[in-house]
Amino acid sequence: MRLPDKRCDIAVAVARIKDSDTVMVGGFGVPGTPMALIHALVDHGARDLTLIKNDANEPGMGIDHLLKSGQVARLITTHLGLNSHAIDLMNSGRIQVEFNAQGILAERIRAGGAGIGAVLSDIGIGTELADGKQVVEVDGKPHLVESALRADFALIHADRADHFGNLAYVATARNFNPLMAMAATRVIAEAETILPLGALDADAVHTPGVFVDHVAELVALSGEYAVVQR
Amino acid sequence: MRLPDKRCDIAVAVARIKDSDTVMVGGFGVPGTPMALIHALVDHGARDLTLIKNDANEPGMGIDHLLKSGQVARLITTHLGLNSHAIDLMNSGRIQVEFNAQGILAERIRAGGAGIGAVLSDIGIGTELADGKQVVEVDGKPHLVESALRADFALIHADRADHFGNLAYVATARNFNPLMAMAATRVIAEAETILPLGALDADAVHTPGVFVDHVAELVALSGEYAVVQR
Amino acid sequence: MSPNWLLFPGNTPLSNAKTRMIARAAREIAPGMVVNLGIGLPTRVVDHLPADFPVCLHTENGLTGIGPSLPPDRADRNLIDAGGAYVSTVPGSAFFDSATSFAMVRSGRLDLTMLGAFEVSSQGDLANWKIPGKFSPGVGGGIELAQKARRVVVLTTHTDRAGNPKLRDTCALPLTAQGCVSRVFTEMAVIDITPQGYALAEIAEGVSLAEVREATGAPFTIPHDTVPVF
Amino acid sequence: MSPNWLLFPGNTPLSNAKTRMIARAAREIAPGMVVNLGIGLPTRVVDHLPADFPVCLHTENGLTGIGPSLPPDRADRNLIDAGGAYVSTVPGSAFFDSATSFAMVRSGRLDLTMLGAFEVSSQGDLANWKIPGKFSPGVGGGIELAQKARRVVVLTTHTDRAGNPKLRDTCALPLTAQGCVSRVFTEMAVIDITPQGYALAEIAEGVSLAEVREATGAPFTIPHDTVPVF
Repeated sequence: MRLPDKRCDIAVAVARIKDSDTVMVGGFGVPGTPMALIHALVDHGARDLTLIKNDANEPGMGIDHLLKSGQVARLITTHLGLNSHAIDLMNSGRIQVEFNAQGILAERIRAGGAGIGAVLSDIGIGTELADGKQVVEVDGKPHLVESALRADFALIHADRADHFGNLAYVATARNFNPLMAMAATRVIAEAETILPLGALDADAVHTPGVFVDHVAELVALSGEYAVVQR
Repeated sequence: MRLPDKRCDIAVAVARIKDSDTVMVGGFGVPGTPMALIHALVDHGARDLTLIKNDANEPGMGIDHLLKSGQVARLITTHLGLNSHAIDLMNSGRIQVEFNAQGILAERIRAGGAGIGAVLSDIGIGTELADGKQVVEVDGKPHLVESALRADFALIHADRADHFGNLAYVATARNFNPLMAMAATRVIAEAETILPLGALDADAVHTPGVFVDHVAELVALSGEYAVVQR
Repeated sequence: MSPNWLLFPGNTPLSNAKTRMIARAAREIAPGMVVNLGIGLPTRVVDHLPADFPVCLHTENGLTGIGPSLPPDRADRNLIDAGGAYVSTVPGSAFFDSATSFAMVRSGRLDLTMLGAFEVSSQGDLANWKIPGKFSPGVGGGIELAQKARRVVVLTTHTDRAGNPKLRDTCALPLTAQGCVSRVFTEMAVIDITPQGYALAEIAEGVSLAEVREATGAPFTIPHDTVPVF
Repeated sequence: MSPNWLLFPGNTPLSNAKTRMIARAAREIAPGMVVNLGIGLPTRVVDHLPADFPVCLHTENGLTGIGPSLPPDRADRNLIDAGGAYVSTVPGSAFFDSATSFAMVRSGRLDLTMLGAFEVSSQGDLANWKIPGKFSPGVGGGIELAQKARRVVVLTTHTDRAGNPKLRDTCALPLTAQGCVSRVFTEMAVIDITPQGYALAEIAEGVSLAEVREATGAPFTIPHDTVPVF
């Protein structure tokens, strides 16, 4: 037995994304944001997308390219504070934004990846984030039903991958990537390095390849991956 | 700044366990079962315990020592198939046993460790495992409320630890250990090796030390940790 | 741990008929699949796959990429499968915790599972974890495998030790999961579960249709032309 | 990402009064604590801890053991804190995903968080994420920090830019969390939240009781004897 080879060209993998699909995008700020996959999605042109991402990056970076190109109808996120352009789009109604508490967004995505229908949480009770949510009592205390999130595609940035799609992340570039890599029908990972089978220590794999459909090696890192000069 | 040192003697750490406490014990079969901590708990003698463990090990091994010493009142588990002694205790009513689907036990423990009240799952619907459980609809489909599990103590076996309690596991000895290490008020980890701060790669830590209260180095590995001769 | 491991200890010599059944079941595995083989007869399916066959074997105690079983003198004390057998890895294996392991199962990343059975119904219900009053070691991971793998097939003797049919109209024993089984492999036949009930797909060499009818507890349809022989 | 980062950009020079307030707040951190410092003023608290102080700093984007901030030329592009500042590690640091990060928060492993505020109420309610019609970049991780850290203290200017009191009887702005704040540090005073409302604990050097009364939007009790000065 040998494990299947999932190496793939970025453009070919991204070409499967259709209009109106839901797409999860890894990253918290620059670290872990799959810049190359995002550019491939801009080139591909699928529209009316629902994006799920922690933040909207900064103007002119990351998913801001998809906002600029008008491909995004809806954004499920936690915080847009660094992207005034995204806030303008939201305030003028050109995109619909759903805010989640950050850890609850993480849990909803993880639940989707774990085949769980929802988690029950008391986060946000007594605030407007609880508005409209179903309430269930657990041990006599009210909890909100936080339903699982799944996507048609997840776009993931890894430091290292092997041919089977086992992934390893570095430092704070991990963030939402391992969660989203479990929660989509098709998971596309870009990796800074792709290694032969056996070169990733089985104990050090962060995302088992079973969750990953396609891996593509980045031939070069664009300036968008670099330290942001402020 | 430096990180606090959590090294501790096994007997001192285990001495905090009280009668009627709930204790999670890592391990799936021999791998990952904290044999030394279990022996310390037998020596300590706390009674009327509720144990949460995937399985009951085999006769004369692991938590079977606690069953034999009569310290266990209740066992929350998934499968006792390798321990005929545990099955006898259950069938004769000397211990109370609650069976969970294995992945649901894992999710309930993880929920406890994640500060989530419960997960909603469709596993077991249409079987006797659903009996008596609260049902909530998500997207029009019935789900069972699987409430979070927490414990007073978790007993963890790690391969390597550092002074702060960061833990790393090997091979299939990981199993329930990282989940239980999040889900108890006090977490005691035995480690085959304890390393100075900085010797565990920050990307390769499986359980962040923030979850761990005490770490103890095993001076020798007893025969119980060895390959089982069948 | 699968519910039937006590009934099918690992190393018994098999009859020719059982060997042929297992070899036939091995052809159920398509290239690229992620597969979980239940304890007992299903585990032996792997012996009938070509050496270079691209497949990923999953075991619920936390490993993808199971390699060959190892004798005690060459075993790694930390590396077992869910049945407690000492196994090895392949290039590209990954280890993970029990929550992640069942996340794979419940979120649909398992293409196929092969399980044992006490009883199967013509609606595809499966009973394989409990015989009230006789055998109730717990459900282990079987319920989630049966309910959530994309395809569930059963490997079993056609009748139990007393000669009673295991393929029945309805199950008398407590269910593991409802309507989950697609196909049953026995030493006598390959039988599909269809919306219209059982359908004979193939028959074992040297077995007559009358013998299969006699050993089956419910009617089945037969192919319009000749019945393929395996 | 904390909600107030736009209001408190990282590198502004501070007044003496603010520096004194931050130095005082640093004394709130006891040895061995796990602490999350919100973006802005709270981040600067770390500059007032002794070099060898035993503490673990947490940032919600996936790091325990935050080391000193780094200038762009020495920064690691993959290593930021939740405010986007380039930081470093210390010996014993661990990286983890966003679900694990908030698991720490929600399950009670965070001993202390220091947050900014738009408004605080005398019942300990906190509003710091939204000014309807003006500022609503999303709640980020603030809601879970405020609701679930074992102790929540606020660092803020005593009044807003228009001179209006931030310490009020009730909050007019949308809440981040109810009844979560234990203590408020301002450039004028340290004020506790008690079941009876605000209680002046300490007063800044050179500030009169009358000035604090004037700048505070609700009554507060004062110590029976002299008010300690910081």
